[in-house]
Amino acid sequence: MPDTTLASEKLTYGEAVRAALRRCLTELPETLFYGEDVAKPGGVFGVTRGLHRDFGDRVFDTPISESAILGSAVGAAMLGRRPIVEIMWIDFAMVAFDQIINQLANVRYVSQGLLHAPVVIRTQQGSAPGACAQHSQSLEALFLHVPGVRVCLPWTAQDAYDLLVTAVHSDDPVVVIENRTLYNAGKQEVVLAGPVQRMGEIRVRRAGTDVTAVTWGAITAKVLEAAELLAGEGISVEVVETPWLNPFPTDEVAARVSATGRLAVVHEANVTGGFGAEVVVRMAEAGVALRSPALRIGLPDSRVPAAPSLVAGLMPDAPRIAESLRKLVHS
Amino acid sequence: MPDTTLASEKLTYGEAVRAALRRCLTELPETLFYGEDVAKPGGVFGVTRGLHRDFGDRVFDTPISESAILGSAVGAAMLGRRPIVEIMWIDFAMVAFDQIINQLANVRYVSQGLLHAPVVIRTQQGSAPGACAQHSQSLEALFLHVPGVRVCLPWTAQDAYDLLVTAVHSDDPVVVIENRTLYNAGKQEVVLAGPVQRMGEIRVRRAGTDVTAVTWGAITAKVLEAAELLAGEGISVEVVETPWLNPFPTDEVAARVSATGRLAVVHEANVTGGFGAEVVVRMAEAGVALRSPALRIGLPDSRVPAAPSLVAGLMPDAPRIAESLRKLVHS
Amino acid sequence: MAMRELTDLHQVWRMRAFEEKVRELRLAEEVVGSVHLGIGQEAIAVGAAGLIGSDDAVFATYRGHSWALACGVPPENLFGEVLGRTCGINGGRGGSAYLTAPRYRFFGENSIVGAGAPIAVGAALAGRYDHSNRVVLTVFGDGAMNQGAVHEAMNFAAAMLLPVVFLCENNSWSELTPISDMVGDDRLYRRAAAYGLPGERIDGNDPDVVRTHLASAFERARTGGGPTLLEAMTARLVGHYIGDAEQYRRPGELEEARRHEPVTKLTEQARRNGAADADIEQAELVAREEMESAAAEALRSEHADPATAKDHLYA
Amino acid sequence: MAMRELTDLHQVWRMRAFEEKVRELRLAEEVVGSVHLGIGQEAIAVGAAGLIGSDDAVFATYRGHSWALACGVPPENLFGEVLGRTCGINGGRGGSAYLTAPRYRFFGENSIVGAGAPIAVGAALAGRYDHSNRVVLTVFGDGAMNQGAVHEAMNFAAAMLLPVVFLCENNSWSELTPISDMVGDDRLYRRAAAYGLPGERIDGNDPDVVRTHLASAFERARTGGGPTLLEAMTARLVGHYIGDAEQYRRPGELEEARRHEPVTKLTEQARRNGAADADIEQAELVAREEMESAAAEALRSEHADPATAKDHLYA
Ligand SMILES: Cc1ncc(C[n+]2csc(CCOP(=O)(O)OP(=O)(O)O)c2C)c(N)n1
Ligand SMILES: Cc1ncc(C[n+]2csc(CCOP(=O)(O)OP(=O)(O)O)c2C)c(N)n1
Ligand SMILES: [Mg+2]
Ligand SMILES: [Mg+2]
Repeated sequence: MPDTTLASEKLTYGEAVRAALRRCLTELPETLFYGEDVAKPGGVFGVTRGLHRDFGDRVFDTPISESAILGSAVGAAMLGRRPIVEIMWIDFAMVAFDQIINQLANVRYVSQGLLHAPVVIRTQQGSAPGACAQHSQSLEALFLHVPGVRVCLPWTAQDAYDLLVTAVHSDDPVVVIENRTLYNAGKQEVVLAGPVQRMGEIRVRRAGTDVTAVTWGAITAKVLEAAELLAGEGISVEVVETPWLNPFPTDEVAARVSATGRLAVVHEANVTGGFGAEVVVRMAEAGVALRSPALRIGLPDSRVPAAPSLVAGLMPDAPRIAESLRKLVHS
Repeated sequence: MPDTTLASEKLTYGEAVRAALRRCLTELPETLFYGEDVAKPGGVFGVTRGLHRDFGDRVFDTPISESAILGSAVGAAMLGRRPIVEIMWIDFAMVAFDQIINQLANVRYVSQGLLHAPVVIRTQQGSAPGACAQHSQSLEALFLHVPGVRVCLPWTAQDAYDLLVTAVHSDDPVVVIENRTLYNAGKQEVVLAGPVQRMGEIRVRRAGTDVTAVTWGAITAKVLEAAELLAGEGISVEVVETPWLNPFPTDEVAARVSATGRLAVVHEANVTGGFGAEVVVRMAEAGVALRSPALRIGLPDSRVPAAPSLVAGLMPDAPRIAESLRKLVHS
Repeated sequence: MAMRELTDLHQVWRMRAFEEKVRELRLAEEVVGSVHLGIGQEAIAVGAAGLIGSDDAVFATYRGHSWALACGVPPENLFGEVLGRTCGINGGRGGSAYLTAPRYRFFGENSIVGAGAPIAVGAALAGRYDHSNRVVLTVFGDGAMNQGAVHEAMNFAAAMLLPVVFLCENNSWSELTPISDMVGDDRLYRRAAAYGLPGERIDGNDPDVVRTHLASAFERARTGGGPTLLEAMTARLVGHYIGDAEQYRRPGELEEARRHEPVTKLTEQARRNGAADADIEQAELVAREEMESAAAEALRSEHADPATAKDHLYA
Repeated sequence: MAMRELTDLHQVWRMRAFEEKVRELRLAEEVVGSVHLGIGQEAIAVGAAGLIGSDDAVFATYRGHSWALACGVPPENLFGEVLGRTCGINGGRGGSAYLTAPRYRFFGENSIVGAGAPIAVGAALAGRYDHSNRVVLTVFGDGAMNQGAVHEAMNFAAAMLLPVVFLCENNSWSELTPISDMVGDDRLYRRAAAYGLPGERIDGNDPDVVRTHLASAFERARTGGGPTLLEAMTARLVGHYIGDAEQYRRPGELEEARRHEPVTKLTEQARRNGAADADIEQAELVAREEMESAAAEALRSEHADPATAKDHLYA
């Protein structure tokens, strides 16, 4: 809930990210921000413009060397810095995944807490029209199987701001997965100076009584569209966005799902091995009784083609999500 | 079912792997086998001894360059070879994960089947006494979220042989995840010249009526031990090993689980985001009715410490598995 | 009669006309998504084209339209791919940045910086066993030289003496960042010595210079001499992608680059060596006509059929 | 009076005695799992020890016991770690191959080949902002030079002129494979030039030679001159890990190596410069006694408590 006593500004999602970076660079002198093209050019999406000018050599450009970017962040964090690094596309993290899974995630644990690694990895993911198979994946599930690393996916401009601020203030490594289709998608009112929020809060984006749709990331918009479509038919869909997946707010989500008795998890990632499975199982483990088996909606286990017409054949859109929810409610 | 008309030999798991490599190198002239220390030294575990001597330059050692090993396998496969490459520890695949997720997995799809990439990645994983956090992970879930790549984990010597033979004959990329604690763990009767088997078969390792434990990899032994413990108490545990996880034999497993009405999935990997979640959800999606919520047993979302006493505090062992199954059956 | 210059000029124009048409289609939103043009860099692909034998293989980057054309991929199928049409060389699955045409020895683009180099090394490795005497050409940018995979590929090829030609198209920019800021020594060809390889920096705006040096590298590879690193100096006259505002350019940079770019250079050379104005004009006109009609043909093709989107994942 | 040689010899003996004791404990199955000894390579760590300032940082590999000792980590806590005891420097979480002791400037071993190099670069980067004038020493093997991460680390440090000393312990083997088969040119120090860095090959069996060359590299780093690559030639006199059958050794290789190993070398030097036999013997005896009692102390510590195994995952 935004605190209405605080000043707010109309910002795009991208501007909200920049505002969060600016705030963190200002209030935490140990922060650094670096990555490919982020400093002088201001980022390939223009998100980080002006930061190098204002924060000097605490904001800098790097070679195209993801292992060096991530590895140096681990090392700088061990020695007291609080590095925020950008990996331009989540797909590129795969060239240096070792530095996350074998290095970053172990620092605190292996040193018994003597060292910590407050690294924030800012990246973005997802499908966008015409992007190729190597620039289209939704890979949050890979990071969510790595104990020691927090993961969140902001969808609103407010969350783009809040989650990043929380991530940077955290003493744990956090992967913040943004979405490039949102950076310039219109301005929203964003409260800027609020207190650092705790991780793991849920966002009930729409109230509803027949089914709870749990979702995260850019696809939240399509779920809301689907809910709107179904409202016209008298089906009441509750839309719960969980921008934090680690920590995942199991209890809060379970309470919502229990109330409607039906669950659908919607993500852009592939279904098999996606975090949707985890959510479904956690609800069962939490003892949530469902009126019909939970539904998973996501990319149907495929690579992502470039042609928009082909992507349309794969990616869940509002009508398809609505259709699945309708079936679920009527089953 | 081993064909009893075929000759068999007493082999260790490691020897069975070697026999499979030998067979594939003999019957498929387009195979190559390479990796770090695999040729002249015969592998760090001695598994591949003699192959370089017998197959000459089709078996060779490489620099410590996992991106080059995996990438060159992709390229050699595109040009008609059938490379089998070893990644010494699954943890090391993380330094070059791009070559699997962004390259290997896309070859067939993006070329509309004009190209294919029959690469076999042989690797091994898991916890072993004293191994450090960077040499102890069970990472199958990461590969199982990558459409286009098959994944299996042999546990018996027979499967170490059969699965590898199947993998090499497949025109799809296959990741064969072995386990180093098994290589020298005693001899078993192995049928050697059988026909290439199809992927995805299940192994019912123990019949039972009260609960179906689905498992894979080296932990299967502990599940069987647990079943034995429980048998003494009158609890009848069915143990279904699924050495293939992609393709996963959903229907066959569902049939078994339906029969007992209870499901536990046991793996060495971390619970959150592990493939256990996928199995549980698939059973629900297949309409399997359970008498009590499914159980997941695995590493409780932790890094892996080196000290055996610490590992003992984390890793499911037979008594602990038995305890969980007992609770499940009595719940 | 300046035949060589005219032929090269025509080839450069084919690539440029192709890409200018792609840009037009992109701005008209017939093409969607990110498109990387190599306008200004065509001389490298033109210089290489004639050297690529029937068993050879080429691996390029997302900036690879010219390389696909150099390998002989029909322009209508390339347009089709960029447009996401059924006639696309990959039926729309690859798109501008990830196209593949193995039948034409073009083993594809790659949109992960540096990832193509080890794959190319594997193609060369395959040649050890199939008696093809294959040489593999792998092309990447200056920025890619800082990627671990490229290092591993060069060392691997050097250790095994594989027939690979590593060709670095140094356009001085990695996206929006100058290479000179991202290395300790920006003479990238000198890295060859680290691997015990021959390395050379050459003029990448002159197809004939490229041809001569690449020919030696191909010859060395073909005759068991192992890999070579060539650093072809060039300039991209356009943005990193279509839409790039290019605010990072240094004053006068583009003006200077245009004085040395392949069309300017070849036109002057042709003229100097006696080519007629009409022939010089033809070199461009024929290319533009070819590309206009190829594009038109591609636009007549259907959008890729969504019902096929799940095909070809597994054998 | 050969004081320098005697001190160095004693330090070498401390490391050797430590590792010989670890081997004994491993063979007695008090220690379990894979253990990598650096017996024969100690002169490098001994040469470095005195140069490491209080704000500096050292990053090693799984073969890092000597480096931990060089940084001043108490041997009983190292034994404890290798033994998985509560008194272990990481309470048993790291083990022999992944220990860390930041209080002693030892930022740890790393069991992923090459992965420590970029992390070390980050430690150097941190020094830009904390006014520490920190120099970071990162140590890795010959085989690690072929890993992408090491390449990226060197280039990154070179481009940013960071105070890192890259120290390659060339023992001529990568596990069971000779480095000379795995590269096109086995003079690894020559790779420095690729990044525009100074690079040198030195005798890694003589602590004083190591000291001299490392001192220059530290000085260069400390005064803004950026990184250096040093290739210290040495030999591991034991297997890659305890239990390695070493079938890959060339005939006579170990005999030859033993003639040049640090104990032999320093003993000769000390003798030549007038050290008394008794002092030479003391250098060893005192070291052995220290390590025996440290091991005994560690063995008295409890096995790490399973109930704590889940602690310290998150803040
Ligand atoms: C591993 C990886 N990191 C980052 C990117 C984003 N990216 C795409 S092109 C590019 C610049 C490449 O520069 P260069 O190698 O010089 O090639 P050029 O674009 O100039 O042809 C970058 C950083 C990527 N595609 N892959
Ligand atoms: C990325 C990665 N690949 C492979 C290994 C397995 N491995 C451990 S040590 C080693 C050899 C390293 O040789 P070198 O760098 O020369 O160091 P040395 O062991 O000789 O000290 C290998 C291949 C690993 N730990 N990490
Ligand atoms: Mg460039
Ligand atoms: Mg070595």
